[in-house]
Amino acid sequence: MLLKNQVTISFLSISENVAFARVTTAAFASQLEFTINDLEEIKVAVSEAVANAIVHGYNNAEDKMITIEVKLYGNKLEIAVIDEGTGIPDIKQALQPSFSTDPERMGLGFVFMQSFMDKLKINSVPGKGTKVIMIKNCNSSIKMAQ
Amino acid sequence: MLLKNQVTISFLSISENVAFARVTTAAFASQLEFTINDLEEIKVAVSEAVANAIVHGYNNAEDKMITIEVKLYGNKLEIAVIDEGTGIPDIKQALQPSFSTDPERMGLGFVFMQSFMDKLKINSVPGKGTKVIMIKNCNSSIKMAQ
Amino acid sequence: VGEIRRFLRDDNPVKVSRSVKEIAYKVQQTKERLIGKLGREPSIGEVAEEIGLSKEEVVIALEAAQSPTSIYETLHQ
Ligand SMILES: Nc1ncnc2c1ncn2[C@@H]1O[C@H](COP(=O)(O)OP(=O)(O)O)[C@@H](O)[C@H]1O
Ligand SMILES: Nc1ncnc2c1ncn2[C@@H]1O[C@H](COP(=O)(O)OP(=O)(O)O)[C@@H](O)[C@H]1O
Ligand SMILES: [Mg+2]
Ligand SMILES: [Mg+2]
Repeated sequence: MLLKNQVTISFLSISENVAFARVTTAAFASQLEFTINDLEEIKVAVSEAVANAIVHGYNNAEDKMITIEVKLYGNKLEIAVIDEGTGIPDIKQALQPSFSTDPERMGLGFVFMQSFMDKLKINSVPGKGTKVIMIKNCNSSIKMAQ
Repeated sequence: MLLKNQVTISFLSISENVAFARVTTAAFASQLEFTINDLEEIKVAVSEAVANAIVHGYNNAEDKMITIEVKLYGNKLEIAVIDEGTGIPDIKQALQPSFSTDPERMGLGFVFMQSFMDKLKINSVPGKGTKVIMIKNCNSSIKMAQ
Repeated sequence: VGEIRRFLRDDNPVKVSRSVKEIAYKVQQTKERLIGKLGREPSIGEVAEEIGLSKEEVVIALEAAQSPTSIYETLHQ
């Protein structure tokens, strides 16, 4: 499908930037015909992926970089959240509801990403980093009504 | 001065992205103690610089990239808007109020940037591109009032 | 330059800055009205057009007027 627009955002791995990343991605995604509710779901998914990069990928080190690539196709949004951190040794296990390597966390981040987006792909190499790709389709009922 | 936070945003040179660039930069800048009025001024300055990159730098070609680097220091915001377009042969002339190479434009973009920001620097190489750097200090009265 | 700054401060169409709370309230109202009219959820673009702001501006206002979205932040407040 034709790429209509794209943006790449790189920022420091500090927790203040979770909100920035979420709202920036939603602002860009608003160029497609998403509803407010869709955008809220996108924000949650991005927050979870960026929080994971900070907390798990970089173990809360504040001097690392996180990159988000957002691509808009005709009626499809693709978001990639990329870190160069620890990586995930067992992706299947990581995706399991309530699995977490941190006993104080709920292990629901990937569950949220999966339920709010239409597709979730994870590329990860231990010691190299993680790329989380999420795709959300644009509600076709709005398109058809126009 | 100590760099507190930074973001780099790269996007396609299409006019839809002017609003995105403006709002995103202001959202990031809001991590400093700017007033709403300051943020509105920052938005105007960024809009003008990005519009220039699209219209003058790239002659409205829609497949080029524009990069914005935003840096937050203790009480200072630095914004760089970068294109790899035509460049500006005579910067002094370009800065003149109401000078424009396009007879249909007002030639006030740089005037706006200069009046809304505390500092404006332009690096430009004809045939290579332009980097517009703008600095705005954070109104210390808010800091003191807190 | 000082004069221009003053002129623009007093009289700049770009700066009809409404507070984010005001915008967020307006967005909610407009959304409800459009649901009634269209029989479905409006897109962000339809809402933005109705209240005369850019889509991006509406997204930012909604974010600013809102409590945290992520469980991460909710847990780490
Ligand atoms: N970017 C990442 N880098 C390294 N490990 C990650 C990353 N994202 C997720 N993980 C691993 O996957 C697990 C599950 O993630 P998630 O579902 O978000 O739950 P939680 O963050 O609550 O642990 C994490 O506990 C962590 O071990
Ligand atoms: N990014 C750029 N690349 C090439 N030329 C530029 C760029 N920005 C500004 N210029 C030149 O400087 C002139 C003045 O810019 P400006 O003050 O914004 O006025 P206007 O955009 O109305 O022409 C432009 O007409 C153009 O010739
Ligand atoms: Mg998580
Ligand atoms: Mg201009």
